[in-house]
Amino acid sequence: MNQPDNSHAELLAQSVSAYVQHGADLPRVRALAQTQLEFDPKQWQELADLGWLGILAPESCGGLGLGLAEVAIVAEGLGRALTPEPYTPVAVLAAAILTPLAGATLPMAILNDLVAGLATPVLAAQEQADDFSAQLVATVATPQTGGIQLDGVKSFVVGAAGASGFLVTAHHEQEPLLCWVPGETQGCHVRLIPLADGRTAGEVRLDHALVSEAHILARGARVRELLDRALDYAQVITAAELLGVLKKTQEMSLEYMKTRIQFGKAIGSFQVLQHRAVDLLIQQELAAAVLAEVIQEMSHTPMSVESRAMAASRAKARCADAALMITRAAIQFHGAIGFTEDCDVGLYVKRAMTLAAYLGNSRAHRQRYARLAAVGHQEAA
Amino acid sequence: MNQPDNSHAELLAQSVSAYVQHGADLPRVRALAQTQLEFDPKQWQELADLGWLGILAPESCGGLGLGLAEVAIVAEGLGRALTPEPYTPVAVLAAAILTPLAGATLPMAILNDLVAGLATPVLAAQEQADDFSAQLVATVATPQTGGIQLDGVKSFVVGAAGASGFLVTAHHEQEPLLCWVPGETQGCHVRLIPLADGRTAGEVRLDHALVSEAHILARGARVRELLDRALDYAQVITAAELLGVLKKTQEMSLEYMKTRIQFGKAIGSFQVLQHRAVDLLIQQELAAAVLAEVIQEMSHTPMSVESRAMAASRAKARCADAALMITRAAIQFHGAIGFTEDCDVGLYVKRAMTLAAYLGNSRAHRQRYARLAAVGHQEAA
Amino acid sequence: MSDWNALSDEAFRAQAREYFEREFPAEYKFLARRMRWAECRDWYQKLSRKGWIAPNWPIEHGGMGLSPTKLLIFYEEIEHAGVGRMPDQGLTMVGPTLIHFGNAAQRAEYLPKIIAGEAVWCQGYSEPNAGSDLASLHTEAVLDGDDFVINGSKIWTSMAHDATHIYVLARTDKQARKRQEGISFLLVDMKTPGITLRTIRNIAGHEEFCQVFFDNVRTPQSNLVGELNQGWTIAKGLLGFERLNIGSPRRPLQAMEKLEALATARGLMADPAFVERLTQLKLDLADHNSLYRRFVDQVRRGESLGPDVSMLKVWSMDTYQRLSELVLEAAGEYGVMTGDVDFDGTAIDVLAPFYNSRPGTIYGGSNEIQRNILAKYVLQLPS
Amino acid sequence: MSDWNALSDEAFRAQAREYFEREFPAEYKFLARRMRWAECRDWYQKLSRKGWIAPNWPIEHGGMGLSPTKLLIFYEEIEHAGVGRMPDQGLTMVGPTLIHFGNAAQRAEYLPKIIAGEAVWCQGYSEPNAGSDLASLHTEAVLDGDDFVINGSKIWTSMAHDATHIYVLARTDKQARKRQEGISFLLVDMKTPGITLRTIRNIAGHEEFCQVFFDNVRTPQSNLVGELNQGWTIAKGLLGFERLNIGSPRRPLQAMEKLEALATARGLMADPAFVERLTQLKLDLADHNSLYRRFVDQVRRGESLGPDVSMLKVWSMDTYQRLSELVLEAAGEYGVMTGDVDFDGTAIDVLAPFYNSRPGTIYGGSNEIQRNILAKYVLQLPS
Repeated sequence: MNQPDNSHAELLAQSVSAYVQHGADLPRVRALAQTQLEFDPKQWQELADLGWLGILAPESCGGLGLGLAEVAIVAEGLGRALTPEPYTPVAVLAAAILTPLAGATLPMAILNDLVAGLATPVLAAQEQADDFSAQLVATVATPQTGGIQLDGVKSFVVGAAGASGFLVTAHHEQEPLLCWVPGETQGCHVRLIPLADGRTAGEVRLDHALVSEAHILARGARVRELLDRALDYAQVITAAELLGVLKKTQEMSLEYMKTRIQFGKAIGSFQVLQHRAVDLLIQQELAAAVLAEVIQEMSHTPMSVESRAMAASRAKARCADAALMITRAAIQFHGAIGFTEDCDVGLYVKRAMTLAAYLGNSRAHRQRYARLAAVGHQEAA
Repeated sequence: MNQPDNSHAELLAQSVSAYVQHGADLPRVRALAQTQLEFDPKQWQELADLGWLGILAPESCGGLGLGLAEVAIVAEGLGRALTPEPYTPVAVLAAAILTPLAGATLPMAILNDLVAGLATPVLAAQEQADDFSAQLVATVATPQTGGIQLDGVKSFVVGAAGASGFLVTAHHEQEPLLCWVPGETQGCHVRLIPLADGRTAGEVRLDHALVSEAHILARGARVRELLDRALDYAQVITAAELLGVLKKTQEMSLEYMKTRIQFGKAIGSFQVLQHRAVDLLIQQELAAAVLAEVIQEMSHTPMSVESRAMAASRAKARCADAALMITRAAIQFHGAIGFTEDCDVGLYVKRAMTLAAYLGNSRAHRQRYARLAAVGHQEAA
Repeated sequence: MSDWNALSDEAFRAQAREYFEREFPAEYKFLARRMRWAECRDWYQKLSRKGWIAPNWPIEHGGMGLSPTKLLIFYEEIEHAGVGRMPDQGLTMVGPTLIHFGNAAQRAEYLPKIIAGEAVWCQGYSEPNAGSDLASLHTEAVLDGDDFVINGSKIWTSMAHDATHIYVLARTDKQARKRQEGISFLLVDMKTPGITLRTIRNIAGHEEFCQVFFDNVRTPQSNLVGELNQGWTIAKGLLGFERLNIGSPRRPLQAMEKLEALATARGLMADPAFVERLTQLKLDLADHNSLYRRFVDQVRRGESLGPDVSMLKVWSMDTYQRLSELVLEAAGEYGVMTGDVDFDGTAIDVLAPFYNSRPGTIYGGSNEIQRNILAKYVLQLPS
Repeated sequence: MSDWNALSDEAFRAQAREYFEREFPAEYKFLARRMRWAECRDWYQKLSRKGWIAPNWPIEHGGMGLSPTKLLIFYEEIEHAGVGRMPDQGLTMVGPTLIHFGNAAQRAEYLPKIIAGEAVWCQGYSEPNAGSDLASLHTEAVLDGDDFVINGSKIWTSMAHDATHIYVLARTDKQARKRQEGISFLLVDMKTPGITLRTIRNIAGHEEFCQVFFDNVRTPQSNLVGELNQGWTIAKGLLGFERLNIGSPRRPLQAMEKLEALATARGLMADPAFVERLTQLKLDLADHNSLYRRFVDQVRRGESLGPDVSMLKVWSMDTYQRLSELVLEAAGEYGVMTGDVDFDGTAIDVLAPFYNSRPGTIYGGSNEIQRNILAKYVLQLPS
């Protein structure tokens, strides 16, 4: 990972700000339940053209070879804009898995396409609810004439709706494998389950899905390493998206409180609402501070796998809780209007919910943190 | 248990109200740390003269033979008055154990003396922290020439400072025994541990303590039955004491909020403090409603041992939590003055703490409730 | 009509359980939204025929006259069986109001129709931009011959699109000294010419609310409840019923049913950390029952409800929201899936309690307003 | 003087841990109350000789000039070793104020004495009945020749009975248009004739506070900090330091040390319900650290603190109280025993964090006042 380059960060911040101001995503999101267009190829191409898909990918694949700090700027903006496209699943989670493999032909080709907006690989590893580290792998890989046959069911695959293919984990005998399964592979069936925010999670069923031997991207302990690192990254960047969601929502609430008159006064002058807004401000600032620090640590400090996971959990837990608190309070601040479909607040509430649950909710992350802290404690003692 | 007699209740309420108004206990409580006079024989005699020690005891022992509803009236008043004497340990816990035994000579004699204020028997059953049901009995009873020898250590004996003797649980071989151990028995050593509110809990060490065979008050399964019932009663009446403490504290806070001026306004006009006071009012009213209902149920409905314990836990948990919340908030409402030794608020804070911990804190009671609810659930399924 | 109160609690509970489980249509059990009238009319009328449609009304007006304890059992069994929420403004609001404030003719005309399910009522209180500031209303009614002529609009009117009647607060004296004066309480047939509706979708995408427009809508003078210009008194009395109704443990109970089903299906009952939080909520709900009984008893003794009933509403809706949030947390990744989610054979709509519990802290006077009321009128704190 | 920032975090932590554990007197470890000056003078001066007495001061004034991360490590190790709280007004308040607002003569006179432990400072801000309304002060100072003559009284002055000096806000212009104007910031030697003290016992029975009476107390004009009548500006700047100081994670850390020791001794680390709550608090504290670093960094870059620093104080003291309450709950029946309780060889005063955490939401501007400030100046909400 490169040192942070402030000029990159500034340029990114500017283009992100312009994108957010444009505000084109909100009407799309409101219509999602009707249109099911959570993945709009035109929109995705715009993200690619802005260079945002390639922030993590190496320059050899057309990427920028930058780090978490830069990708977080984009994610926070997309959170604000409520962009429904699977930025984190593709441009962070998949990209972070593929980047260390980019010396090989196939991963490099996928990454190249990813950066250009032509491929949208999505990780399909999890098999059981709330197993966000995807430890459990019942999916079986069986060598066959012509390649490897995959059988199993992957769940909670966010981004599946727009996926061009899947990064699938499987076991051959005791050995873990990571395989590339193009979406059109025979025996690869995707069922989309609607989520609160109008987007979907996929259930990917692999039924005698045959891919060539060359589609094995990694094997053995390397698979776990790749997954762990990429999942930590994706959790942190989801936290950044949540930060965008919560900041924007808090702004909407404050704006409303300053203009909405009740009993002859702006409701923002009522002390009880003021103090509630302050407590949410504190949550917002805690979330921002944790996220900044965690990104800083993960970018510049040599970290053990455990410390990195603890840092990621800390960021995800705080940002998720803060986002849920702030969006729920926003309904109350807005009163009846906040409970209508017409009000933007509801869109932010629902996005906060799906992002908070994605890759582990705050409770799950606190539990992971406690588990790892206890291990660290024992080792230190 | 008799039907509630409103005339009794009214008379009691009047005499309790007069006692509370008199307000003689507060200066005593403030001086406790210096005087160690948590058991003032003169004060105790006044309680006896008022007839309050004999509310549960049968008329045959000079008592009133009334029930929880009446004893709760007194306890709530003593909570308000902050009376340090061990009313619940003696006049409820010990009295409720002895009452069903009052057919026999010794228990009847003790009860007679208890009602008259001449004896202050206190249960010494618990051996381990937070085992408020006193399940665990390591104390051994060994038959000897001249009686029964007791060896063991009893802890958290609230009321030990003024106890004339102890109701001690012990095992002889597999059989549980309940024995009367007069305080002056050789080998019975009491160590007093100071508590937050200036009172003490006793550690009663029985070291070859010899009592006559006639001092065995009950044996076998009967011991558990007596204890369970009396402990449930004592928990409910402690809840009533807590209700007195919390109501009085809330009154002090409201009074202060109406008179204390800051920034040119009574602080009770600040909406944030108003809403906080309202949330505490709700806690107060929940506590009062639960307690009233639980007393009603325990007085008039045939209940299983489990339902009775669940009811007692419900009352104790809510009243304890409400009292802790209200007393802690009272410090904040009172500002710096609330944090001084001179302010009465501190006395109520500390009494709330010790009563909340006595016979199980709210967490312990919620756990018991959950355990019993789960058993009930399985049986129903 | 039986005296249900004479039954033992257990026998009454068993009867109710058996009846609701057997008779309530399976396709509507644990519905995520409020039932539409077309969906529940049969059920309403079946309950009516059994004499069970108005558990809280006095027996002489066709109710069950249940004691507080029996009423809670009745509610518990309704929620246990997953009986959906019907348009209930007639039962919870109009009926009690007419019994207390109406005249004999109004009672005779309207109460039987509510019991029979021939009239479905909705509430014309809130107005655009008024929020919790009810007394700021602008809708006006002018006496013209024997009729009041109403002009204006009401909003956040739940289920108005299913209603046959609406009760309206309207300004009948614009010269009144205080905003609360000069308001009257009127009953209006929804078929009256000049009434139009706009439905409003809620956050869950359901058509729950309406805006109701009044354009020279005529209602006979006989539909004035109480005295002219004294509507605020009735509205306040009615708010007591509303707060008692919203403050009942029914809605939290509903969420608790889901939470326990979910926890069992997901094996969470073996997780001590979850059980601790569940138990806290169970006690919050059990203690809520105790407090609710106290107020129901008060109504049953014929006493009117004071401002302290607001505390029930605050606690009920706060508890409901906390419960709904634990449902989502306990559901984990399933907690963001829309519609029924299958948990090893148990279908649970995990998002429904979350959405359904949101408006409760806003409508009927927001929880903030309720706390203001309690601070002022119960705690007598200065303003 | 070493450049501690050049060390690796681990090396710095190891040095600090080793030093505190070895050198801090065992009899004062985890003391339930604040240390009296007689008890801690030796320790103060030992730290001073090592160059460790002022971790947050710039190196040029005798401080350690620690980076935010190093400063947090330093605090963590102080709390880990149970180092008691010394009279620290000189280090946390007077020093930074003189560095920012004092003149060269004042810096030269007072800073070295603070570093050396020759001057012990206390704060003369609050006045009887003023509470959080600091600007309502009545103490006045009148210029008479080269001296100010001070009359009035200050209250809630922590550890004044151990102080050699006091800094005082006094009214120097009674004609000023606004209450905040006409106030000056004065330094006063406690030995000056006319100063008398009354100690006030706190809820835990300790003599922590004093009331300080000023009866024609003279202090030379050279002890005026900043301009005449401009004391409010300095006081506000000082409040920033105070909020940063009270907002540091030191006090919650102290409670966390106890909580973890207690939990370990009582076997609670095997109870998932307890661990869940502990973990929430651990993250609240860890995240507090992150936020604190941001503000310390700001000071270190030479930027002044804005009103947003109030959020640190609010969060810090709320977290501290929540921690202290979990300590009591976790202690169960032991949670009401006074003094050190023996948990299988580990002595813990379980009540100390509870008492010690109470005033933090009251002093230095109550948490309610801090929230008012944040609402007005940071969120810019209308009043």
